[in-house]
Amino acid sequence: QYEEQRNTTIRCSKGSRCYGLWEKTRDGEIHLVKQGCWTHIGDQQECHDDRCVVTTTPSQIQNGTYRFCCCSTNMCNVNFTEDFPPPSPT
Amino acid sequence: EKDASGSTAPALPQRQLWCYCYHHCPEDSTNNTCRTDGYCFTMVDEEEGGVPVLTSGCLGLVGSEFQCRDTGNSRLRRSLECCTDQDYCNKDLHPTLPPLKTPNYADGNIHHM
Amino acid sequence: TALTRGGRSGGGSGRRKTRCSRRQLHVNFKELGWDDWIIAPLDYEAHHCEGVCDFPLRSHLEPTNHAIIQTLMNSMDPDSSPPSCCVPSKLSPISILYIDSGNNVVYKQYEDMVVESCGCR
Amino acid sequence: TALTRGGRSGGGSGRRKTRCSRRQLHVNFKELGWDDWIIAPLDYEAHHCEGVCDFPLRSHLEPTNHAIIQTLMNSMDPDSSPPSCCVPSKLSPISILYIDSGNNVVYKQYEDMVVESCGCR
Repeated sequence: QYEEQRNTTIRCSKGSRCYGLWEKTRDGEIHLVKQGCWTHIGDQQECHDDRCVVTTTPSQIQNGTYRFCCCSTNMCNVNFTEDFPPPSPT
Repeated sequence: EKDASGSTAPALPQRQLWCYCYHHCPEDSTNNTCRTDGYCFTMVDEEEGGVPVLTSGCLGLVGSEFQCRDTGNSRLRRSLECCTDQDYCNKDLHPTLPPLKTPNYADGNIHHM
Repeated sequence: TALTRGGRSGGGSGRRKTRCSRRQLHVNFKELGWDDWIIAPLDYEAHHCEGVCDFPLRSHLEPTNHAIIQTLMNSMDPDSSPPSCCVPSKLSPISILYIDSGNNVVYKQYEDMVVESCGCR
Repeated sequence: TALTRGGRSGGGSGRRKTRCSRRQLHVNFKELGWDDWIIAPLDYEAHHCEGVCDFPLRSHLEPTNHAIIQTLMNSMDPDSSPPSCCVPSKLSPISILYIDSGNNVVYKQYEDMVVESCGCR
């Protein structure tokens, strides 16, 4: 698998996946934070997809603005889509 | 050659050997078989309640001199036999439990009131 | 008495003795209270090793000579030493994205985080 | 309640919890019934590892990341997994002279026969 980092690509080792981390501000602006190879662990569900889909509710860091996903096809971490449950009302 | 526990030093097998295994087979084993660089074994041993249980499987080459010889002084009665001459050779091993050890009165340290 | 095959649960204590094997251990970093520094993953399957290491130690448990000697000694005299212990024999890494003390986002591969296989040592 | 220093035996169960450490295990090949094939040595000190692996796992126990995570999970929920286990982390060989099946006298170095240090895994 390849993945893109500031228009560069690297080859991930066998069994690894691609990942991406973005920051999505309140007004919807999206900034790329990090991309690269993700050491794949057997049953981590979201890494099997061929698209980079954010499926888990973001952690509370940075007021929940981070978006993380990982995926299993070449260059799949160029961008992301969201599919996670809305935060429960507090 | 078949090795009863306690007598001969096992010869050095080179290839991977297939064995039958009953109970506690490796997670990835299929049809009650396993594979080893060492020996197949069959063992009969006595559970706490005195019920004899038959188990069999694979022993690695490392430590096979010790495991195949076992010790005749284990607390619970058991008999283990190893083999390596052909795949599934432990199918033809039929160990029997050693006789019960009668307490030795001859050593004189039992005092009769 | 009739010979039972392998089941080990027949008669006697009746409690089936589970032998050394890999079991589940789901680690949730949120429950550990670490979601204030770990961005991803927020949970993972670490597995763990549990169960009896009794004689004879099978080949897939990759026992050392010492583990075999200790197991034999324990079967002769349980007070001399405990049986050998069921522990990870092969581990693998996971990747973690976290915030460091300087508030930077860091990608790191943490070694030995997931049990791949168990053995008696 | 008064703060006690390190002894761990103060109050509560009162039983001093001995931590993971190297203990004695004297192996006598004659008692094992092996003096019919082993010429020398007829006994040796193998040591063994025993004791509790509790939080925090000290550096001399060289814990893996998995052992640390498992210890934390156990302290959070003892049913989730057992604590990590005290096992040999470094072993050394001994030499043995024995009679082989062809009745030859053989000298062999057996690896991993003596515990040099213990760790939590």
